[in-house]
Amino acid sequence: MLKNSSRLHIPEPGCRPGETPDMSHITVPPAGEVRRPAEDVDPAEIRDLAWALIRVLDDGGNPVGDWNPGLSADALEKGLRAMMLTRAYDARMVRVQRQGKTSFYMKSTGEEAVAVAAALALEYGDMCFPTYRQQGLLVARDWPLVDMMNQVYSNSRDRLKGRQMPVFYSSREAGFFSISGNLGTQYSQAVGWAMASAADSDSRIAAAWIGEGATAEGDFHHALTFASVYQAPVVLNIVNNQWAISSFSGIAGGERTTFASRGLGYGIPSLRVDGNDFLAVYAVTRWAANRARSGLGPTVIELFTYRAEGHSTSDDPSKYRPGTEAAVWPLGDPIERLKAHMIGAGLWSEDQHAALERELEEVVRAAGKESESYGTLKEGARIPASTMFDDVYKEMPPHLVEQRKQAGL
Amino acid sequence: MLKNSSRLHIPEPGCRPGETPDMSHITVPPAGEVRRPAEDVDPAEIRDLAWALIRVLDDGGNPVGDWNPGLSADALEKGLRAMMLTRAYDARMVRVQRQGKTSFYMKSTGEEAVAVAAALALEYGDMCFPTYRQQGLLVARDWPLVDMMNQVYSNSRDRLKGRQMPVFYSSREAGFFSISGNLGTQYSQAVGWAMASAADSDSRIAAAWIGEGATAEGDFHHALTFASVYQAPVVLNIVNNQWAISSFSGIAGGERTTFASRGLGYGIPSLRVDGNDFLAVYAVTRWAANRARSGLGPTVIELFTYRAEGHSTSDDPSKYRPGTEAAVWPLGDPIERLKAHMIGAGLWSEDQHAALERELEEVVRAAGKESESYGTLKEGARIPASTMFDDVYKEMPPHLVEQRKQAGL
Amino acid sequence: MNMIEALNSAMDVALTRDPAVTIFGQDVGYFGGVFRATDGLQRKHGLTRVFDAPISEGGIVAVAVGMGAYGKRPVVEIQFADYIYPATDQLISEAARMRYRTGGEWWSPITVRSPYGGGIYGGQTHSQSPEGIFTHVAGLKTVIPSNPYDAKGLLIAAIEDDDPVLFFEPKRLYNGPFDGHHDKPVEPWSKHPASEVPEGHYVVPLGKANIVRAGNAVTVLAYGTMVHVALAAAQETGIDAEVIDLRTLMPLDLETITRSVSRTGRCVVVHEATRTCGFGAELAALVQEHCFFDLEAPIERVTGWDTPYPHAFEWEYFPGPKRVGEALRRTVEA
Amino acid sequence: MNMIEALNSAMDVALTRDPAVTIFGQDVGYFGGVFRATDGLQRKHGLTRVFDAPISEGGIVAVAVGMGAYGKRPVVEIQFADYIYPATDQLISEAARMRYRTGGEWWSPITVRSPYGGGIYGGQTHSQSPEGIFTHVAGLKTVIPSNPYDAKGLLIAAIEDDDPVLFFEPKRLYNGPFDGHHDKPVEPWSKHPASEVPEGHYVVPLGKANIVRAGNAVTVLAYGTMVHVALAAAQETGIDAEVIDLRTLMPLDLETITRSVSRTGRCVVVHEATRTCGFGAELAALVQEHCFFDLEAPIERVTGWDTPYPHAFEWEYFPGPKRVGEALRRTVEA
Ligand SMILES: Cc1ncc(C[n+]2csc(CCOP(=O)(O)OP(=O)(O)O)c2C)c(N)n1
Ligand SMILES: Cc1ncc(C[n+]2csc(CCOP(=O)(O)OP(=O)(O)O)c2C)c(N)n1
Ligand SMILES: [Mg+2]
Ligand SMILES: [Mg+2]
Repeated sequence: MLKNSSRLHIPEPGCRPGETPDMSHITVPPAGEVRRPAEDVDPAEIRDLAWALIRVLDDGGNPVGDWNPGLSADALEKGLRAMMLTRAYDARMVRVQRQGKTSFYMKSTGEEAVAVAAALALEYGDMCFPTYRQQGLLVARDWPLVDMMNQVYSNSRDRLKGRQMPVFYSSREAGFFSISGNLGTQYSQAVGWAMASAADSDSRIAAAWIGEGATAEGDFHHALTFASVYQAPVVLNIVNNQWAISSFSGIAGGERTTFASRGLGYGIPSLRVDGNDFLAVYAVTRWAANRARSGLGPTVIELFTYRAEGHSTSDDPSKYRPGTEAAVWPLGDPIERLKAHMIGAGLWSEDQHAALERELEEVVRAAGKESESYGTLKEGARIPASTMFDDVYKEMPPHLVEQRKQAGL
Repeated sequence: MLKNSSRLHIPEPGCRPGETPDMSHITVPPAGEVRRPAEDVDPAEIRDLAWALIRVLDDGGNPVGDWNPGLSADALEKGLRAMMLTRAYDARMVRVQRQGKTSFYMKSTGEEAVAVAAALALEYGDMCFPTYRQQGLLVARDWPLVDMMNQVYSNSRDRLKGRQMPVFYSSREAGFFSISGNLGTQYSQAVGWAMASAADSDSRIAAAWIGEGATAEGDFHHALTFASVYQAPVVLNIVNNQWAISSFSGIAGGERTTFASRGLGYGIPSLRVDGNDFLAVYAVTRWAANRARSGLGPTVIELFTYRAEGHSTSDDPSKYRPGTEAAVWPLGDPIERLKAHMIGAGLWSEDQHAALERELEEVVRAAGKESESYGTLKEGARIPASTMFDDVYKEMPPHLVEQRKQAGL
Repeated sequence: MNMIEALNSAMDVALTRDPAVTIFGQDVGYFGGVFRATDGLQRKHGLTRVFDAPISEGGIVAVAVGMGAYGKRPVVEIQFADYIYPATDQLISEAARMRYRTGGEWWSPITVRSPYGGGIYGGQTHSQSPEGIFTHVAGLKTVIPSNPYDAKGLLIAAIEDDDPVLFFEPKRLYNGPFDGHHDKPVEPWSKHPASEVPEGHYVVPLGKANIVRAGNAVTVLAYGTMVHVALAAAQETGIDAEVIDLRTLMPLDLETITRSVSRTGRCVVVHEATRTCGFGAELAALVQEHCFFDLEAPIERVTGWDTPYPHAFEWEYFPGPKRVGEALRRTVEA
Repeated sequence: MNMIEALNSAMDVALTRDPAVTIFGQDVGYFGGVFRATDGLQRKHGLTRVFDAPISEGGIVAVAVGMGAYGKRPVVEIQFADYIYPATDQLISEAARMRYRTGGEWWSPITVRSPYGGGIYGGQTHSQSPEGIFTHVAGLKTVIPSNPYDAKGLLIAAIEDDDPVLFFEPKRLYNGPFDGHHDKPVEPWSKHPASEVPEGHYVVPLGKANIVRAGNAVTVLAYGTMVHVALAAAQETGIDAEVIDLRTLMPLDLETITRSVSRTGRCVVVHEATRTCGFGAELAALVQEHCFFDLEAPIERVTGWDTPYPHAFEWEYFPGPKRVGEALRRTVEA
């Protein structure tokens, strides 16, 4: 008999706590290198882009190449502001969680461009199916921070009536679909929404986000299959921040190919982009959205980024990766990079930046104060507990009327 | 607002009943054209093979090109015999189903090479995770027809104790894993089996089959993900016979790319092969098996073939496709093609062929007579009904002892 | 109309009245479904209203949830109830809780049709009755018709309902009111009064049971095929049973049930699903909770055994009129 | 040992004794699991015995089934029971029926561990108790421990069992015997006798209940966290309840249950899962079937409400000692 020289391969990250962080396996191609195909290109002609890395901002902060979206000063400032506001908001919410004012929180630090640039590249009516790490969409769409905080606190003004864990926002008005605790489920739902939109020849498209870890769920495959078969107008984003709680991206299949390449097997055009490059994310999203809107179907976009902090307030990343890993991550910080670009272009200054930082901190503080006046998880006002029997069905069936009585509520 | 010029795209096959069948969209590249890479090739170097079509037998029945496995006369005759026996077996079982001797049957007509060539290319100890349409594996592994028939009849010698629908065989001894009614589930199980084998440095590998229609199930994605991550020694076959009951392959995503290309997004080497070319299927399976056995992990193989008959005895394909479609299918019949090759090579003759046909019909008839003597679904001997409470658990728990009593069995 | 025709008519009516209604599932388009329930609907209503779906139950339900969020009213077919499990997560974690988790901002007005139950030599993967799994899930409704008239009216009600509804169709009833006597020729629906089905729109409201036989000796709770089995058992034993066709399992018409059992003092619960933790457990628990002091005998459950559904022994597995009759006798004599 | 340590020790023992034991799941490898149940096991037993898995519950269980067919004894972790649904098909259609459908030729000796239940502000997706879905499925076993000693002995028994076992771990008990008084400081396990856990191998056999408090006035059937809640309720009401810790839901120790209820004549069933079609329905149905003529009061169920588990109102949702105590009082006074 032949000898099986195979061993079970268990992927392991390059370094663990106590070791010197090393990201030398990541090759960073120069900005501007990747061609920008026509929006109506045949997907078969751009398969190579699934293994490329679309970048606009070079190391000096200059925008280079075909993908430069040529944004106005206003648009750039709007993007910078939304990213900074998201970061300030995250910082405060972690602080209040540590103070025991709510049960849980999740930051998007280092990944703000992923959500904010996409929000600005999409139309306001386009429907977003995010994960818990795209709060930047709400911020960029100018959704009131107070409303977001009310949800985090499960307080008396929480539109979700205290039912969802913090950060599981929902805003129909802002086109931000309800966050599910179950990873991946929103991805295929987005395709259904897009199919419905296409059936009505509606101008709105859908966009969905999934973490690289969660791409392993069946929903991911269902989404790509249905999107391909029915040519649904949807932008399918994969946020590869390289970590899924304690598991590095190799556990999701990242050792052998890019996540963008997953799309090729469905005949879907697939792009890979520097997720910390605001301009690149904007440009790529716009390209995909234009395709979708003009009837050319779905696009897969891998956003290569790095989860700069812990998975959530329940997580301690120093247990599984070197604390200084972030420092060697080669694609930098999206806020710093956009700031450098704007300063370089003469549109911004360190002073303006510092002032904006102060202003936003104040905005967040004021919102926090207001929201806390409506209650926090364990103190102050809250929604009547009897509401917990509402909305299970459109009309309350007899057994729930009875149970509400039994509960004395 | 931008106008969405997208419409919901609903794939439709080229022709429907009453229309002239047309397969002109299928391009058949010449045999021998596709290079045979070294078995230890880097998957990234052979991505193009996912869109190629590996063929060995040319129109004249001559084996050409790198992929010619150079099989011995014995091996060729064994393959021919197993394919013919499978076809004769199928024919009889449909007849007995029509006679009411069992409830259901599924043929593999026109696809015999898919199973038979693979069985001969694998080692006997390799573990197969088939669908209901790879009965050829059992036949090629010389598993007794009588045992298979006993299962189809749910008779007194049915090792599965009358529990499974016909054709849901299981043979641990022959390395043929239990057929599930639930499509796709075996695909990811095969990867688990292969992972276990790799963990033990066992020389045996796994092979799995799935229909192109069932690739849409989540299990398909799970299989490819786990196979890629842990580099499991498994051959992942996709049998693209172009139909899933009444749905053509476009409903599974076949309009935009090949099914083989699904593997690329996981970094798995992916080959596309003429599924009706016995030599090509053999060669490709062998290539993949060698890779797996030598520790190079999984391979995806799309076997391009055509379901020449109805889905099952419950199906009437004339309701959804032209009855004469099979006639225009360009890749012919696997038995006819191997026969032509053997005759051309001076290894076989029309007379030998006719004699073998008669012999195999007799073999099947004799097996049928024997099996029917052990009972058929509604007549003759059967296993005691009381056994239906066995094997739910290893030991019968009290509530089942009680229920068996209640059943009076 | 037989049951298939009634279901087809329900979908035809729904498609005609509401442009939001969208039907998809495996083989439901051009072919019209493996049981032909959607026959002709694609031709009549167009490709984008009625179409084939990939073999991906999880994807089908997810897409329905997404379409529902957009404003469509999707009606999907799971080809056999045995194949609903890949969609479990989308049903339980998503459709069922969408309204709740969004404070009413979104909901899932979807209907999931699926042929269910045994009796066609389908073995363990074409015979199951998984309703008890889904009746445990807050936010889902479950409907099971027993005849063509109800099938149409309930299906229209289910489609028009803004909550997710599982609509299980007893496939053994598609062609006739099968009463469990598998060795007798099947009577066609045409001889049954419930085959008189209006062509147009009507609803049978969800949540209302139907007393299909009034009686005083014992109350039989049944649904789907078992309604006919229970009627046969009552007739054959001569026991004056009150047979209640539940029609909707969730929400349940508890009032009709307790009113009857309080009067008869005896109760037999019948279903084809496996016994342990089946819907019959809930019925027995509820009846003893509400009618304890009226009960004169233990509530018996006549059900499928706690085994997979065996191909060759389906009539030993199926809770036919003989077993139901014996339970009736034991219960009235206790 | 606390419960986590006991579970860790069980897996350590199993890995040491049987080379076929293989553990995988999300974050269980280097990190040792989000609840740290597998802490240190990868370091001790090696990468190929204890490793991280992709976020694919369906894939995890499928791979376990395949490994089981090969001859391994896989123990997999589903990070929260709320995330078990993507694995439903592989559990119900595959693992549960493998032995049956192959006539005993193959089987699935797999253990699926999963933290379950509420009380940690986990909202609707980190608080569920889905046991009632799986106890309906013939071929699956379901085990739920209530203390460290049992947790270790039952987990070893589950791993050594040749049938598929769902092993739900009440996560609120990981660090102490929580009795539902969420506003009081949690007592650590160290003060509880069941924290005396032997280092080595022992089993607590599956299918055997445990009478944790003998009594005469009423029988309380409980498992997991609810055992401690029931004990608190008995103590606080002063009602002489017999509290039975079921430990294994399937197979069920019906004999211990009926012996007790026949004697007390009264029964209260407690669980945290939603009520309708929960495991309590089966218990109530069985008890009235077997003890009807001894029963002096209706069997009450104290359970989670039939709603999703709400983040901010989990203590209104949780069936705490007050609600259990009231049910005890109603039942003994009926
Ligand atoms: C179905 C399901 N399985 C497991 C979990 C637990 N879980 C929550 S977040 C997470 C990691 C997700 O990683 P990734 O998808 O990469 O997203 P990221 O957190 O990096 O943004 C896991 C395993 C879950 N929420 N849902
Ligand atoms: C999970 C599941 N969904 C649906 C079915 C019903 N079904 C049985 S065979 C079949 C078509 C399968 O087509 P394909 O995978 O292409 O295999 P082929 O029959 O062509 O060999 C369908 C839909 C099933 N058995 N299991
Ligand atoms: Mg991630
Ligand atoms: Mg097919």
